[in-house]
Amino acid sequence: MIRLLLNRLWQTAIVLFGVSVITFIIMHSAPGHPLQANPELRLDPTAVERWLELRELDEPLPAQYIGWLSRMFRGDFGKSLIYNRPVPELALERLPATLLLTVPAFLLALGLAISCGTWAALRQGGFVDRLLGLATLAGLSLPSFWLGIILMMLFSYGYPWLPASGMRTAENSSVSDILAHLVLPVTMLVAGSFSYYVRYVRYTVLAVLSQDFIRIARARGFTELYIVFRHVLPNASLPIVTVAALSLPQLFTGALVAEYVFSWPGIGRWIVTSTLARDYPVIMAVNLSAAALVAFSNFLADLLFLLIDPRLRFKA
Amino acid sequence: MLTITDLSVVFPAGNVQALSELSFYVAPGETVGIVGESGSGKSMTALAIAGLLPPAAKAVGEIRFWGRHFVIGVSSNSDWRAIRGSELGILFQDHSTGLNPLLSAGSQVSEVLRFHQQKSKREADNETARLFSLLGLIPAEVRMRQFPHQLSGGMKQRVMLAAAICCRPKLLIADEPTTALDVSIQAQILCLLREQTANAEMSLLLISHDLGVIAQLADRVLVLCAGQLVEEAAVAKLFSNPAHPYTNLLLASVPRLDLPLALNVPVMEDNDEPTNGCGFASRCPERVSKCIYNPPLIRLSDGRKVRCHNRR
Amino acid sequence: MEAILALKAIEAVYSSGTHRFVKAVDGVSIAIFAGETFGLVGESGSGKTTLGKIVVGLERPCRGSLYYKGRRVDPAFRREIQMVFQDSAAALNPRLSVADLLEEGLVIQKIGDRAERMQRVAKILADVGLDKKMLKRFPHQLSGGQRQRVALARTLVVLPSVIVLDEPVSALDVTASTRLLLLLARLKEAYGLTYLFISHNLAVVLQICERVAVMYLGKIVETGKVETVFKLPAHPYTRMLLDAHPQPDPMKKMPFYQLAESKILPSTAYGCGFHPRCPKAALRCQSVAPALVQKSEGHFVACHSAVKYSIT
Amino acid sequence: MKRQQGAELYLGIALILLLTVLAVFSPLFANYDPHQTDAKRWLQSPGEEHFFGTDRLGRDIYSRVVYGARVSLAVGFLAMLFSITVGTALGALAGYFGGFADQLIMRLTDIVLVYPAMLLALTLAAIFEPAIWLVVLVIGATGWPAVARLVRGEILRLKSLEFAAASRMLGASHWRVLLIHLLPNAFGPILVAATVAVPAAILTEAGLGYFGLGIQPPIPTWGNMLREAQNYIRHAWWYATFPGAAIFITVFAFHLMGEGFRQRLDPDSQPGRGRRAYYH
Repeated sequence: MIRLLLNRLWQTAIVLFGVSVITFIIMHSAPGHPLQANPELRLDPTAVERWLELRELDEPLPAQYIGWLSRMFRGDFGKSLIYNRPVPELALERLPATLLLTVPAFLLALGLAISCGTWAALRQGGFVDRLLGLATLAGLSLPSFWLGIILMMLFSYGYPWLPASGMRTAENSSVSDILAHLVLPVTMLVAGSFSYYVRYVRYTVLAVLSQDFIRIARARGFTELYIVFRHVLPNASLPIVTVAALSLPQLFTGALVAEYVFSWPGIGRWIVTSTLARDYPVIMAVNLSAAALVAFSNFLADLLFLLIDPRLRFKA
Repeated sequence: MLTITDLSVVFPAGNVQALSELSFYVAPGETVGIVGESGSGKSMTALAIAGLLPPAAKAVGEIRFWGRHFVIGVSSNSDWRAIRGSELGILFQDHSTGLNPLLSAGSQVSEVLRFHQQKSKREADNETARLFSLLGLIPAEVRMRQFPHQLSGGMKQRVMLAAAICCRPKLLIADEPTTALDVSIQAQILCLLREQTANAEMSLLLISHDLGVIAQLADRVLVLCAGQLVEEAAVAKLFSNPAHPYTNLLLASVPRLDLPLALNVPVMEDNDEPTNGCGFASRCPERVSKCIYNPPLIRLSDGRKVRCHNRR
Repeated sequence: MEAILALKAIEAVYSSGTHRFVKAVDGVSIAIFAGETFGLVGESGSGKTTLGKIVVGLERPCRGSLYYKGRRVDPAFRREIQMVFQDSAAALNPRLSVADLLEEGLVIQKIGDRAERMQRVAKILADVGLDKKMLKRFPHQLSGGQRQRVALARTLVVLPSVIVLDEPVSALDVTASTRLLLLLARLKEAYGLTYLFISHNLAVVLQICERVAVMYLGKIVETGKVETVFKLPAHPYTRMLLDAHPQPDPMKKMPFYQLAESKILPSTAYGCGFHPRCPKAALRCQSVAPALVQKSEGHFVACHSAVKYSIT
Repeated sequence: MKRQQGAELYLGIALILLLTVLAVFSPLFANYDPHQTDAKRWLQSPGEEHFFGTDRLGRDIYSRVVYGARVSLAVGFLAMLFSITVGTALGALAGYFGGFADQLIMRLTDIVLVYPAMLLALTLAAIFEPAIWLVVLVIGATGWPAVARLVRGEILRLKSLEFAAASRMLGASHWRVLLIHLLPNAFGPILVAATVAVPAAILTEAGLGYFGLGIQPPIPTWGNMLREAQNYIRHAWWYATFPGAAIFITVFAFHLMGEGFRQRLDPDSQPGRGRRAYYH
């Protein structure tokens, strides 16, 4: 088990190294002077100077890379060209809003998917199963930003029930006001990831159901409910945990789009606007930390796997 | 004790008649063997008795089990559930994948006891430990705590046996219980089955393609060919003096340690076209013209039953 | 007489999760003579399949050498030595027709033009007892016995002199198995073949082999003429295997089997690998591994108690 | 009730054919020049003259949607070709030869897979001048690792079956085994991956367009039409609805086809067919 863990840790380290190299290469392959490419940007001249200085163009590439990496390690992610403030500071300000949006969406999508997917698998070929099959296919086909726009047109403008954008109406608004703002972006996020999860849950549960020990559990006279909760779901949970962890990049992307469409004051919208404005320090820091976050959470999923599965726990 | 009447199983999708009008009984304490080649309908018989037929199968027939009456296709799943695991134990071949990999061996036996006999966890664990020792899973406390992947194939099959007989069923159905095991482990499992059926006064329905296994354990044998019962006889009579040419072929084909291989085994090409007549006719050395009609099952003077035009 | 194939002190190691290094094959020496059928028996984990794979070059030994027709050769694929696998469904590419499958060996070896190749394919197809109409079929359209014959024919097209048969009949029904065994005997004469026949079924080995080696945990524990080894087994393990074989005869019930399954030690441990399960185990069996010594003409055994018997 | 088997497949294929015809022969279907502006007729609601209404510059939305199919399908197919080719080649090499090549390729897929694909695409599109080949490259570059892993798994599974070994024994070279025995048997899953890769690429392209980083106006793409539309959603419902619906229908058609292929390949996982997963 320890060996497995170390092996995964080692792989994660390699991945992080690769991520840093790729990010660095992308940053350096930007043609010409990136700030000149955008004459529309009105920038603080000192920031431009600092940016050029940061690039250390006179040094050889490996030296530049090491310098850049060591600054990253020290927590110096550079300053935003637009706000002229350290990147982590800007990110932390926006983190709560993003978490408020993504965590409920993630839990809701996963919870709904597990219950619906299990139901569909148990009634394989039934009406619910077929309906869900078609609905999730449609859900996967919906461009999320378009869904957001349609939701906004319907429920904010067509029928003015819900606020169209932002997180709160006024500075000191109530909890219910924030909740009302949450409804549309969360719906948009859930629609996409639910379809993705539910198909996987159904597939996994079907795979477990076809295993011999389920047939044998039935031969031992257990009720269906008992079999589902004691034998099916624990075994299905292993792959579901993995896929939930692997879907984190999609969740990240979802947040980007949802926050942009609904002007949600979180990290995602900031990333998109920074990218559009070619705010390089922000773009690079965000790419690096997003990839690192995903790599780390994959590692955590492996850990969780080790805890659940005795086959791995008892390996020498 | 167990009576099966006119059991037929059809798979409409593939137009396959898996079983046709099979009738037999199992007396209390008796071991009945069912033998036949793959596709002869052996396993379907086991599944039908337990009400576990796949939904793609269309089946008719009646089953009487200790005064209970089941009509296949009519009786509901909860009717069967009343006997499965408690009065009717089932042991399958798949020892390698038959246990839940996430639960310890002991808990997979004790959960059966707790479910059917409402025992407390401690009572069930004690009973499981007793059963483990009895079946040679020793030291029982250690084996109970182990997970399936830590046990050998033979040990897993013994855990499965423990789970099947822990509620002292009146009938145990063993479907190819030793097929995937090494011969030394197979011998152990067969001895355990022999011992358990004798001590616990449990009937055994033993399904196997291996005539050796059948000869060792069965009191009475049913021979299935292409979904039909072609011969039924006490084990000694069947092996010493087979009545049906199919039984004869099976016996001549099985390699033995004490006799050379019968080089005159009739080697006939399989015919894969379905027939309405005798299912063995295409391979039968004694085939006559009327074999294109299905012969009836007749009772011979010595009590055995046979389905062949040439045995009148 | 010179051996067509000789193995000298072959060792093969594989690493597994539980034991870091297990010797799958531990110092095995075998000589197989031209035209004979040499049986290799043992239970799962005995290393018999690994040995077969080494012979054909599918696996590399970490020590030892291989002699073919008296010349030392590298362990690698060679046209003269072919293998037939147990699972015929996995051994045939499902996307190729029987004709393509049979022709492949000729195409690879660049033999003949298309017409010549098809002629040769047709002859071999007839030799293995398959109809010409099979040429157009795909593996999944064949029965298990037919598939196994196609697999056999596929090796025959390149005219090998040695064929390793790895459990060729264990997945087949008893009648199909008998037919394949008879076919193997016929082909041996017709093509001048030598077989290395790997099986766990002693009765099958008795029927078809002239000499046999019994393997236990990577070592040969007994070898000799089949009649000698099976009629007068000198090693307790061979004795046990023979006792455990369920005889298809209700009059010959197997003896009661010892239940306790001791932990099977890997062969890296000292002493005789079989001693934890051996009824005759003495103190020195735990510390000193017995060597394979001659007991009588051509009959070798690795057991302290058997050797003592022969010396006195 | 008996379900029509393969209905998804045929419906999907029919829709895709229709869309392809639409894209190839756009000028025949469009009744206006998609670039022709008309200041007097801006933001007209759908009617007899303009089926889908007009946009902020008075251009005909229907014609622009028809022309937009060109970009979407082209990017979808090209990006799919890129990721399938690269993914299959690398996955097959990794799975068949194992060892160092396998380690290298798998770590490379790990690295690409931890990047949120849309973020990477946004970054690359922001740094380089957006052009159609760049969009294809960016989407293909994020799509190949999933294919590589799939193919590697298939090759590993097939390699463990004995027919590869049997062929080696007959004297076949590694390339022969890989190309004649293994890859053709992996065809099914690769086909399914291909049908999934196209809609994924179309969605990403539309997303880039929506963020303003895809193919640039004035070339009409469904993505950049949605971007223009978003400031008018309060007043002109048709502006955003039709380009979005076009994306949805296209992507749905490919998903239907993929589902159809999957059902043929793996009937077990499909409703009401195959090996009984669950019975009483």
